[in-house]
Amino acid sequence: MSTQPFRLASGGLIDRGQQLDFSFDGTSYRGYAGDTLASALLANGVRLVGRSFKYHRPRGVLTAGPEEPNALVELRSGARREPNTRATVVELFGGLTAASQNRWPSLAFDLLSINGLVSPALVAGFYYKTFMWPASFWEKLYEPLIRRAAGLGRAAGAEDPDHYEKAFAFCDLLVIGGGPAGLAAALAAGRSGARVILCDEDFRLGGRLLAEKREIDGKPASEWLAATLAELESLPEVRIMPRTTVFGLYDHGIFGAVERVADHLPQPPAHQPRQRGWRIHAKRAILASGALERPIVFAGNDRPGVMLAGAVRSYVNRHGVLPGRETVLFTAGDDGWRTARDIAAAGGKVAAIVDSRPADPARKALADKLGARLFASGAVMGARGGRQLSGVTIRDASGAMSELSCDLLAVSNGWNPTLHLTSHQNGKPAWDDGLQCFVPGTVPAGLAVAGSAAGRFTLAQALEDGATLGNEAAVEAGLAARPAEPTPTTDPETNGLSPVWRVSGGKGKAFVDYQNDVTDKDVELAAREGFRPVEHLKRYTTLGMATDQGKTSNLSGLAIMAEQTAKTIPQTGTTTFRPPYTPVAIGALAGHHRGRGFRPIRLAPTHDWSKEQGAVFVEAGPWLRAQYYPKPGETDWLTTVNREVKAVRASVGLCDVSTLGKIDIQGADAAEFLERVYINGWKALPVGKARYGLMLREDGFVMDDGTTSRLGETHFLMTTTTANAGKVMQHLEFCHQVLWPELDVRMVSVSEQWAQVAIAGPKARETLRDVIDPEYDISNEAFPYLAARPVTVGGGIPARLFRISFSGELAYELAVPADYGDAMVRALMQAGAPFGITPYGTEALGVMRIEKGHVAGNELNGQTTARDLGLGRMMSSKKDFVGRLMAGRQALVEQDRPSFVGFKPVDPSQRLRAGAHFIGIGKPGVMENDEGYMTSVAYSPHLNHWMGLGLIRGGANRIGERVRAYDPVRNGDVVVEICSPVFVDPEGARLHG
Amino acid sequence: MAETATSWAPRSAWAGVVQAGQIGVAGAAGVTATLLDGFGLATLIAAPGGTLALSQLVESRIGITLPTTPKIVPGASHDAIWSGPDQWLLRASTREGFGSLLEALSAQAAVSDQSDARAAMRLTGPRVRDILAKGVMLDLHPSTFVVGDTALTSIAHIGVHLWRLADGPDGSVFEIMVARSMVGSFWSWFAASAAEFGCQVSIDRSTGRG
Amino acid sequence: MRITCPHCGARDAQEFSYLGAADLQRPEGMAASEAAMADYVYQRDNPAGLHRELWYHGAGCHAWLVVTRDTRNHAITAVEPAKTRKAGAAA
Amino acid sequence: MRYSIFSLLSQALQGHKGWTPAWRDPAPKPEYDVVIIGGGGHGLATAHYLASRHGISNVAVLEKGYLGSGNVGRNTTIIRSNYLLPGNTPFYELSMKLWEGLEQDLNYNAMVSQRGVLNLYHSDAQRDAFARRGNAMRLAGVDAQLLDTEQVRAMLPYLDFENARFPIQGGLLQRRGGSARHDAVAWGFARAADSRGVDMIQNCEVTGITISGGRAVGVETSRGPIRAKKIAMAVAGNSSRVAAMAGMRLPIETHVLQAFVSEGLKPLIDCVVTYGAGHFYISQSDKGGLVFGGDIDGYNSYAQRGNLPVIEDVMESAMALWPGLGRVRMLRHWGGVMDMSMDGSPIIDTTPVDGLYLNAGWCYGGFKATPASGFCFAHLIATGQPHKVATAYRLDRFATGRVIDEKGAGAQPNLH
Repeated sequence: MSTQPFRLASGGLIDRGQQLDFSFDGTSYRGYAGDTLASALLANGVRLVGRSFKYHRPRGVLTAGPEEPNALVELRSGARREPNTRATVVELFGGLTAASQNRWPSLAFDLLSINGLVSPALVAGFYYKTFMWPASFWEKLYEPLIRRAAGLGRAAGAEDPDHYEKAFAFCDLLVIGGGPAGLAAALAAGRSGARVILCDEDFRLGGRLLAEKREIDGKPASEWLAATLAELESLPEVRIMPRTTVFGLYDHGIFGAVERVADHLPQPPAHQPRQRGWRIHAKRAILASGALERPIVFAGNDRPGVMLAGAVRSYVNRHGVLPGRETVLFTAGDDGWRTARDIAAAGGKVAAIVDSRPADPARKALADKLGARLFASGAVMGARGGRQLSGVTIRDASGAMSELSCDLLAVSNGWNPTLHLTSHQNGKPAWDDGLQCFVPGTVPAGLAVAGSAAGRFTLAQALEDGATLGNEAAVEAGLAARPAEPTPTTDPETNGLSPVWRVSGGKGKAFVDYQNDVTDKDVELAAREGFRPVEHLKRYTTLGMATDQGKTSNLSGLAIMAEQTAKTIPQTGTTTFRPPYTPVAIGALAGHHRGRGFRPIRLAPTHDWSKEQGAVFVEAGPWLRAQYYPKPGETDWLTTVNREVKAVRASVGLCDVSTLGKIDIQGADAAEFLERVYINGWKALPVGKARYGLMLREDGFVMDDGTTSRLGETHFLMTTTTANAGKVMQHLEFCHQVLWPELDVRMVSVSEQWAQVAIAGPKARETLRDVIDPEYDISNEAFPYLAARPVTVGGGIPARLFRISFSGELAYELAVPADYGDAMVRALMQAGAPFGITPYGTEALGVMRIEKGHVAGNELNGQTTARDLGLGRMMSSKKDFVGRLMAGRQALVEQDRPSFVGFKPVDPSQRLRAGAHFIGIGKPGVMENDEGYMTSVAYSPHLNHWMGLGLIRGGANRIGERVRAYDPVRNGDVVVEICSPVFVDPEGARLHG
Repeated sequence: MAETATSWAPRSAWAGVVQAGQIGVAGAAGVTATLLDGFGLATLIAAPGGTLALSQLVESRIGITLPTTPKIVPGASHDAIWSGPDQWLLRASTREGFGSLLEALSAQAAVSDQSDARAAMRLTGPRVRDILAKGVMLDLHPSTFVVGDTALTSIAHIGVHLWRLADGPDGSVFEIMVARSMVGSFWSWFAASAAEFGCQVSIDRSTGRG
Repeated sequence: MRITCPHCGARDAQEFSYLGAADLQRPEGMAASEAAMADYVYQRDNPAGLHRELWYHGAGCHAWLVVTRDTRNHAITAVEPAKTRKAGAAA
Repeated sequence: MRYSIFSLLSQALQGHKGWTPAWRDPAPKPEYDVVIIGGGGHGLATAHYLASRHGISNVAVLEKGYLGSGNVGRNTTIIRSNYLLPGNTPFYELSMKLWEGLEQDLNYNAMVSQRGVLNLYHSDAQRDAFARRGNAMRLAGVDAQLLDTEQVRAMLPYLDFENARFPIQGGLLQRRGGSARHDAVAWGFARAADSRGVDMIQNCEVTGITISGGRAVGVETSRGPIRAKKIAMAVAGNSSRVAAMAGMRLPIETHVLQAFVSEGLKPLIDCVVTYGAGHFYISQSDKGGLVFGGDIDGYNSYAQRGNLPVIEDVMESAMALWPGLGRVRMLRHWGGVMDMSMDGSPIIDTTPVDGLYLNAGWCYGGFKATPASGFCFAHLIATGQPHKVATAYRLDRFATGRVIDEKGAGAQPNLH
């Protein structure tokens, strides 16, 4: 175990008493509670942590936050492996394992670093210009090579063992960011009694206060921080959410956030999710997300050991790590000097300070005090070193070059406001010439920006903005205004800055976008080739398209493009950001909805009974329905289904039909309403009778079918297909509320209230006789075909009996309140036992409906008209109905539209398949010869051969003709004869039996 | 006759889905779930312009006023629960509790029996809102969703009807009704969501009003 | 998005289904022409700006609503029940 | 300069100083033979084919932003010709053939990658519907294979075959389908058209269409008026707005479709997969990002951004299809605005205004159509007659009932 050679003896917000062992690339290290993986690696002197995307250059830690482009690792292992994880935001835990990525065979020796040698050819967009010859080589050779080299980390692939949740929150004020501005805002609003949610992506609140040595009200800022947090925690309506990233801003004040519930643990505790995806609904929001520090583009600026100056302060002050023995500071402003000061205060050595600005006596004095050489008007021309920084070349004001050795180069070039969320609704940031950065431009309604995120970079401004905006938000949310309180005072700070976008003339590559290996030369090339609009620049060079979304690179790229085109930065473009602010795990946004829980499952009241019977179930829209009921010894589904069908046609069977949609329709105009939504007539339907109905969409195509029964003068019960129940309900509500609100029609779904079972077969009546209470006469005379009346069962339980048939047999549907569904099916089984009653599933149901030529889902596919289906004569010519006019359009009434008929194989041993197309015998299988297609097929145990339904040009006029059922995707080509779609009992004798 | 051999016993929507006991973490339960069974339920829809007449009829029969906003109005034997414009659910504490009431109300309303169409449960306990927040897309803060409020909404892609009753000894009390066919999926969401706080589950078969 | 249902209050747009333009008038009755019906069924103004449109509160009260929304930025300025709506500007 | 490995290497030796702009940046001339409104994929392709196939190069492409700023740079890059209906299949197959020769035609590598497009099915009925489609493709000379569960498992072992709400029963595979680098398509067409003299005019917004005597004679733009003998609209997403300048209403609604990309990953998935039980599709780019998407948000929108319900729906589908994606991070999401037509199919036609041509209604399938759309639109503009594979894309089909409704969803754009 190493000794953490770069750890300071004291200081920082780590717990030296709590040692945490972890491993990186198989080597064990030790860190402390409060470390990030990056700080722990740095403490252990690990500099090289990754390889770059294209050139496989060695890379180290650049930042201390979410903007990190280099230090990406594969965290954890096996099914929990998380690729591309930024070491700078990983909270260290005991047992953590991490591995470097995009290298082979090892991080230190990476064979693909030879890409660096051929790099002159690998400029931006090189692939667009080559790999074109010979044409066949692209897919076989070039592209596979490119793909293999692409990508960074490896995804686990295997099922994620952890679970995720969603959650919804509501508040008066959402504060995004728990730094000084956010804390002040939350406190101000919270004191007013506002409901406040304060989110911070870090595991510890405080923002930059954790990384800086600052004073508030004359005391160390840590005291203000502790007091503020304590007060916030005492306010019942304030909710503090650390480890929570607000990643996106959506319409109407809805924010997306991800809470990392258990990422700081080896694995989630029992019953806890790994992460929780939040939708936060906020009346007001304050963006207090701070700012991100900017690098400088110079040769070798990617060497491990080149680090942003603010990040260095984070490691020194927060983590107690001094990331180098010998530091050079390259700064374009005052902010960088704080790094030199803090390093010196921690006992580190600052060898030199290179300040891009002209000489200044005060700075000279300070450099002397720190014991550092000062290069005023200086620049770092290049950084050397292989796997870690060994020295820099510095140009002084006179243009003379000096070589200095160092192992840490801290770079300071000012900060960019973290304004990402302000651009999520297409808002464009505005350039602030004084601050030399983009600041929020158009900001979405309800959002205010505080502190550094607004370009107000001093601590005093952050505290002031927070308090002011927090108060305003509380008032806007309807709470009483509170008297202003004095803003805390801070120690003085200066933020003089003269940014340096790049240093030209150095030797070697100067990186703009570290992660995507975009250099200043690539930006120049884009300018030369006309890819000058900022979006062209990004897309052509891939600048800003990596996992960091250009947080550290977009502005440098823009600035170099501006220089190339002799324009200003704002003339060149803006830097906008798409959501999410930082990458979000897919699992967190899916929550509970995966596997069987992807979508709700609907189960019929008879489901458990079917399960007892050994049913095989099938997904039918949202439902699981019994598909068939295999018996012991039945080895394939067809044997079972044949048995079920035969049993029904020979004796009696039963099948759950509870899944059909059932809509109770009442009101004085109920019959008139049905006239308008169905193509056929309803006013003359007597009470106690059912009728088959067909409804169209307004565009004239068939929407749905079903039977509707008249239960009373002003009371109907409509049934819909299982698949369309919701759609039909919505359609009926539309027709009523939008088209004809003047009608008295009142509808409610009663699908869930009734358990319904079909009892079919010659013995259906005898079976029912024992189940229906004896006072009800269900003889053929008293209860004829299409009768639909209330009855009772089990000695007074209300029920409804319908004599309708999908199978063509004597058949009924019996409905009872759903609580009695299970009892009903058991009673029917008992009553039918003498006849060998057989439960049947959707397969047998399908066979029998095909035998009878009834249309179902495969025919009602949204592309067929009533005429196509042979139901044109149902269309009343005496009334208007939905779809009437459009169904009459020229192309929909043409004679050669494929229409509905049956098909049987000429060789009865041959199998038919739905989806086959019809082609004339002897004609080639080309589109011009396509005459239609098979919609449904089944094997008929009654006929002992396969049969099909389908649509073919000429339809019923061609009965007796033979065509090919052509099915090349299944190697099928069967000669079939066109026949009537009614295969069994065409006279309907069984139905009326 | 065969009917004597068959019990015709009703089977609750919850049957086979949930068992009494503690789910999730052990120890003091963050929430208590009581599964409700045996209540009567019916949809009432007033005729155009007939809300007042229906309301008067309901009031004369069972002494409660039909709410015209999303509220539940509890009564001695029945509750009236708003379920859409000019539409209510009438809940009787027992399945037999409607007696001739529905028949009488059909003079002024389209009445549809829904007694078997929904599964219902009552939730109370210190973490009840934390659990509901994992699925309910509504602000259930005590000051926003007050006693007597009701909402038709959805949880985890499942339509629900929920309301808040008078506070009990464990704090706020909510009831949730869900379509019978989806109770298994609903429970799957609920059990996963409640597990981190621990949930004591009991079943009340006697009455819908506990 | 949140849509404030006049019956139920503010709800997530997820609870609603969308249909499209609200102010189209269905040509009613046997005298209506096929051309007028085709226009009703197919032709749309599709404005970039304020749009009166139909939403169905399927997961709530089942009301059809007329929502006035700006298609450029999704801002909603009015919601009313379709059943009792005032005639739209484009009607 | 011609692009090749030789020019690349030679430039590499000179520090790439010799490359010239991919296209000129001309000021608009007062008059052109053809003005194409819209510098997206379809407009640029139209310009290329007008110049290269019909010898019409006195053409301007007017683009209100930068070239390729619309949907050509916002889509999920899928190319395929797995269509069902006879009005569609030959058109998309022509497009596929043009993709297959695009690099040589344009001297630009748009990275066309025929790695296969697999549509999964989850029920017998869906299998039969896919068989119907696959057979229709084969009849039209398009490759199609119907796979069973085991064949899918062999290709994509990580999918959820064990515990799925909607079990995978198989899939319809078009091996010639795949993806292409979307921006490069726009750039390649632009560069090729430019090389034949077409003027690509950026930052030039059309604000009016000048009609004289029933004939379109020019456009008003933010860079002044431009006369034209023929004016062609290729502004999918904004077709209704531009058509309104000529007094037309269209059978189109504008909707937003979101798209997503993950962080870059080592190769994980080698084809394009669409999940039949949810609106979801996924592939992996040459850079390693998983590119995926789902359904449109479902409401009229010109805002180029969507909302969380659809985002979450897409992530749920991702996890349902492939539960190993839980820890993969979504890097970016964005939206594009779609011309959602009333039957889900496009329009390439003349209009009631003489000299004004319409290319619109691409729904969310415009990218794969880019070459054929340009090819057929150029043919229509040059000859006045629809190209033979695009005869079904008539504007009057809604009135006559000759709709091309692949999904059978009816006249409701957000269901297509």
